[in-house]
Amino acid sequence: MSSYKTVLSKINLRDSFGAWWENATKRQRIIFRVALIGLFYALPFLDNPIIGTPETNFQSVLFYPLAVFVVMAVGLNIVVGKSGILDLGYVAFFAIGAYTHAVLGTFYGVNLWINIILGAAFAMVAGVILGLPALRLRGDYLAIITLGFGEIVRIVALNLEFTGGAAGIQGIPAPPNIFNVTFDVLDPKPHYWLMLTFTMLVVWMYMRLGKRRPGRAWEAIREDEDVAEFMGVETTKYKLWAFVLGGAIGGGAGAIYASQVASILPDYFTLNVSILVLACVVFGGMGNIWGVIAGAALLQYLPEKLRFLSETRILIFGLLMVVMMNIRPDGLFPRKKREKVYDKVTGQEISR
Amino acid sequence: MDFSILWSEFFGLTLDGIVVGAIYALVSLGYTLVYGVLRLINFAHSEIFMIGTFTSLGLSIVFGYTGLEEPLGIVLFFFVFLVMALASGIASGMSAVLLEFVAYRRLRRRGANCLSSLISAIGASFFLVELFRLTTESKDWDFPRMLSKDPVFSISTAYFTLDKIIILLGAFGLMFGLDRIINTTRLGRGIRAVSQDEKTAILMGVNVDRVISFTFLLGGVLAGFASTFYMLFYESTKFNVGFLLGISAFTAAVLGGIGNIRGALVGSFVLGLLQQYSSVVLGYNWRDVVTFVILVFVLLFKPTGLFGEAIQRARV
Amino acid sequence: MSLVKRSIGVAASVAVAFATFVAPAQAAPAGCNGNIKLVFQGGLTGGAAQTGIGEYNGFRLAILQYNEKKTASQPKVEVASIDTQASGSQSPALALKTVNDRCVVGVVGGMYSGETAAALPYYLKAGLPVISPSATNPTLPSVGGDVFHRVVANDLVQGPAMSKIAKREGKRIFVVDDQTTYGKGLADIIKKDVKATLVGKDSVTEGTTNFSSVVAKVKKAKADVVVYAGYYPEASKFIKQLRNNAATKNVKFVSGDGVLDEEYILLAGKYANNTYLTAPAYFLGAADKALTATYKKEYGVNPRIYTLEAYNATLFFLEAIKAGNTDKPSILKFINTKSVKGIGTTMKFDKAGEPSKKFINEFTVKNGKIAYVRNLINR
Amino acid sequence: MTKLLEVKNLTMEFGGVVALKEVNLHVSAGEIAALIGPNGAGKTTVFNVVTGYYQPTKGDVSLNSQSVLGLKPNKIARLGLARTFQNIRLFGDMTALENVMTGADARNKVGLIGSIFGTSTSRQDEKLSHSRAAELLTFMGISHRSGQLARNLPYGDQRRLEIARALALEPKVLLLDEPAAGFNPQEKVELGELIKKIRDAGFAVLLIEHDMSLVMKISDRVSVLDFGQKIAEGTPSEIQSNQKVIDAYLGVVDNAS
Repeated sequence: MSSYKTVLSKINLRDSFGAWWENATKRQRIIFRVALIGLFYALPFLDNPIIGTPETNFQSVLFYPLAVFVVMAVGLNIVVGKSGILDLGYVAFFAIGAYTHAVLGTFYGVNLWINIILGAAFAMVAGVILGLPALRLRGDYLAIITLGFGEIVRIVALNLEFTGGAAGIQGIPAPPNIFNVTFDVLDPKPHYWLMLTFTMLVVWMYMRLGKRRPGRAWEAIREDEDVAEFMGVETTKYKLWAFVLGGAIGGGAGAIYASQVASILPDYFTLNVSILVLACVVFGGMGNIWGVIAGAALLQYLPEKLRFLSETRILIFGLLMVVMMNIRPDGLFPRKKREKVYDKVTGQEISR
Repeated sequence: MDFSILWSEFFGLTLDGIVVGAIYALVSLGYTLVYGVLRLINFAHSEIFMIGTFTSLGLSIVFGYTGLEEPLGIVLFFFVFLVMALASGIASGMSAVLLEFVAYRRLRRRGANCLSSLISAIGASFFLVELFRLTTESKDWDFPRMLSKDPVFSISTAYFTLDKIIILLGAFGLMFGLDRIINTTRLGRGIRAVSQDEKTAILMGVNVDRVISFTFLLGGVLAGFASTFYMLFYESTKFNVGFLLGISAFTAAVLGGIGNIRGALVGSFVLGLLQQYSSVVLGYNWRDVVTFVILVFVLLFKPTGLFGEAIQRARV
Repeated sequence: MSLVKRSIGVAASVAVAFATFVAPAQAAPAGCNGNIKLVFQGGLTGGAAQTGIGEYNGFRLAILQYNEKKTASQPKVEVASIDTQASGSQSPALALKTVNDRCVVGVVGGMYSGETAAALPYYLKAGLPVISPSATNPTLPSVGGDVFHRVVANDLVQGPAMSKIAKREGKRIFVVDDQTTYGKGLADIIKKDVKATLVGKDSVTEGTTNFSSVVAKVKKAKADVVVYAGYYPEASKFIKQLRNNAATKNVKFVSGDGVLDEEYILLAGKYANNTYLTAPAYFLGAADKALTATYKKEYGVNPRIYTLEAYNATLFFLEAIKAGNTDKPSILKFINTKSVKGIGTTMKFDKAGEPSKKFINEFTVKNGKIAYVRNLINR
Repeated sequence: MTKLLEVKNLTMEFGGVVALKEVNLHVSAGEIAALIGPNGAGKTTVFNVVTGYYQPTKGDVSLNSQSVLGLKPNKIARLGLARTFQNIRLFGDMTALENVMTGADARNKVGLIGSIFGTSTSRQDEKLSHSRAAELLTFMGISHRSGQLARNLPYGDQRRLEIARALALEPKVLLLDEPAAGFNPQEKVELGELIKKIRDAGFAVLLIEHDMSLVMKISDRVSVLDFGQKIAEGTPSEIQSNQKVIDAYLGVVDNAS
């Protein structure tokens, strides 16, 4: 009995995988990576009753909400998960990116590739403008300020002429073909692949930062801002960077989103989006990028899968969130480093 | 930009601003009390308010009042209104306590990250909204006209109708009552103790669980009364009635300095007036923009709100 | 409530499926076992569910009757629906599912302009014919190309109609909109029309409860007519607060089809009386007593605004099918060329997919009942 | 002996309450200076002012005869002033190694962009931080803890880790706030040796400590604070025989240790 208990306690997917990963040869790792990435690119073709969504088009769901929310969750994770800055207005950056492509793409014929960069850039500028004053505030004050910012961007889009007001912007162009893949309205696959590529770029960047100096600085700030400051961390600078990078990711994602849906309205960018993205981050496990990705995917996939419940699906969704957080307060895959313990004398790692 | 209206209609706008502010205040107190003891944004508080509105509505149906045709006699009105307010207060209070028990307690015991509680709260909020959407057929429900809306007296353009007078008196009465409770009763002292420093409070033998439940009860009851006032004033409700009002109330709490009771009150009235004035000067659609811009400026110069926080965290 | 609705739906489709099994029809797209599908797009849940369900019932009723009367050679028509919750961000994934279902030959909907605009690019690409019973934003044809049609006149027609009433009723006009695609679009048109007599304007949002600042503006502007472009929940609060203010209690209140709804009267009570309402629609209740009775018997509720339009739009598809068209291109061709007799009107579409007979009716509320006043525009 | 850290008639008031009054202190290269005094004498306040967390009401703080008043704490830290805390404040969810590396980073140039593209400088800096951190952990005798989360470390090792993290900044002056708190006599002796080792490694040390025996054993110079005022300064032996100090501590000395 007890032995079987101990066995169970030893079984821990995250850690055992971590162990495998560390002991894996370069070749094994590469194979694993390639296989995983391959799987993601192949997803649109795996539309079957088991994983498919009954009421909605699976490939389309893969793009929105799945891929879109995964990217946004990864972006917001830098802000909330890694640096511990509570941002309730993340949708603002998404909206800025979307409108960048909608306006420049539709009226000035700028193509998506440039608009992704511009969208990210504008989002960064907005991030600086908001961040410089706001980031001096502590958690919950920052939360309400960012929330306000999110709403303001929407309201402005609603009231300006060149954003099409309430009617929004229709006929947003898709990007030109690349390696004879056509971005067609009826075929979400290319946009999904594009978003997937963007995601991988973002993840790559995040990994680079995460385990280097900026990552440490952000975590230090999250753990104890005052002490971080005492230890020579330029807290203001790194907080701003986190905020702005997160924004840039949201902006890029927004541009791609606009290109896929081909018509956007201000009411796509309500506070609810911000809240959902935040939910994705926490649900998956703050600060652990793989957890966040899994959480976002799941949290966006479930409602589509549950559509057959039509009326009651959000009800059940809400209930799930409560239960989930009560069972696993730190999310599905909590950020917890696999601890290595060394023998005091020999300095050898003790497996436990 | 048109300031002339602001001047000519100043008193009217101000009166309505204060009335709205009073309703905000009762709700924002719920946010601020809970934040004080738990450092938690009780996201589902707006739904607690919503439950209150539907309780009042349900009673109006039970009493068989409908439409706008026959305003009740003043005596009968007070009886009915009192019953409604109490019922809403109890309903909201109870659901608030229940909410804490279901969505927060376990997380708190496990010393979970406050964001986890926030998500749990958001989940609870989704659940409640959907529950009421389904049971109320996602309709707007009208609340009977219980009092004539003809002004009793007026100061310049400010028409004092009975409902406004009652809301103001009621709100101030409740605020006074809350102040008494917090400052004189044992549980009230408990709340203050936990707000100051939970660990010490525990050492001093304060039963934190009871204090927290009591805090949610207080917040809920206030929101319940607020909901009845709201119904008296606007005469209709809907499953998502809490959302917009909740954001305003929370903003007010932050504006005043979240965790600070006096701050919440002042913040609410300031916000109520701000919204009135800005919406005539710049147009209703810019109202929230103005509100938030002003909020940003306030926080820039007073980073912990107009009144600062009651609770200063221990430093270094 | 919802459960009942669902079970009815299930029952219906089961019946259809069974009938199909016994009597396989000839002409129909392959792989749909002799059936073809019509899809209703609209908000069946969410804030706008009330109107949505009304339209959906009209849609279902038409198909139910067709399946009962149809000859053995004619294909069964299956009822399907996509619930956009009247929000544009939901429609794309649903629309794509619809166009990928080869049994679907037509869409009745969408219900609001926003969700329709978001879905149209997909329908256009797929050549899937669309007839909307209630999306009235003028920009839609530019998005929907030749697949988009609507049985109602758009806001370019309704706007002037409302302006007409406004000008008829007063000299100082104040225009308020709710910043929705529908409300803002309508308001912009009206503001242009009444420019000379426009004394003020404001924009509120959906969910606005406190109109006192707007009332103050109306008062200051000394307006004698207030035009509200939006939906009934806000309109009912607005009219109440106007009437309860001594200075504005006698202003004339003009509004459009977003407000023309029993709910409006329920919420605004006596204050709804003598307000001026327009709609590019008939009221089923008024137009066809017998049908209204069947409707009540079938769904246990009163028909609502646009229930009739949804019914008519569906009739157009069914006529096309009766005429032996069972695939998208031929049905689309039929819709673009032929004309069909619906309840209270004969439907035909022009190049843009707009009804060739555009009419706007004026309604008012007389002691708690919606009453037809006159036909304002008929071209 | 050059004065590395110098505090000139420092006055600190909180809303009228005087916490420090005209305090003069200095730390010279290669010495262990101690700052003692009864609870609430304002010792930690001195640290908070010196490290730039509080702005003094009056007076001046200079490092290498260059004023650091009004600089942000992180700047002052990088100029060569590192501290530990009375109540241990580590980055709990980071490993011991990362804690120290965070300190070590303060010596590096590489910024965010560099880290993204992994420029050669960034890679060098990473190596540098890592090796320096590893050395320090060994130096503090907790190398075997490097992979563990700080919050899971035993109390003693947490104290050592805090010192290691501070040393990683390669400060000119190291400020230790009651490092011996909660240690048993044996550990205290070890700690004393350690602090000497640190001094000999070329760091000047300013030490706040209650344990008189430790203070008297290791420090070269002792300053005594009482009610925010410096009442005495001198070698341990002088201090022990100083009447003022004895009055201030009247019987406190023993049970404080």
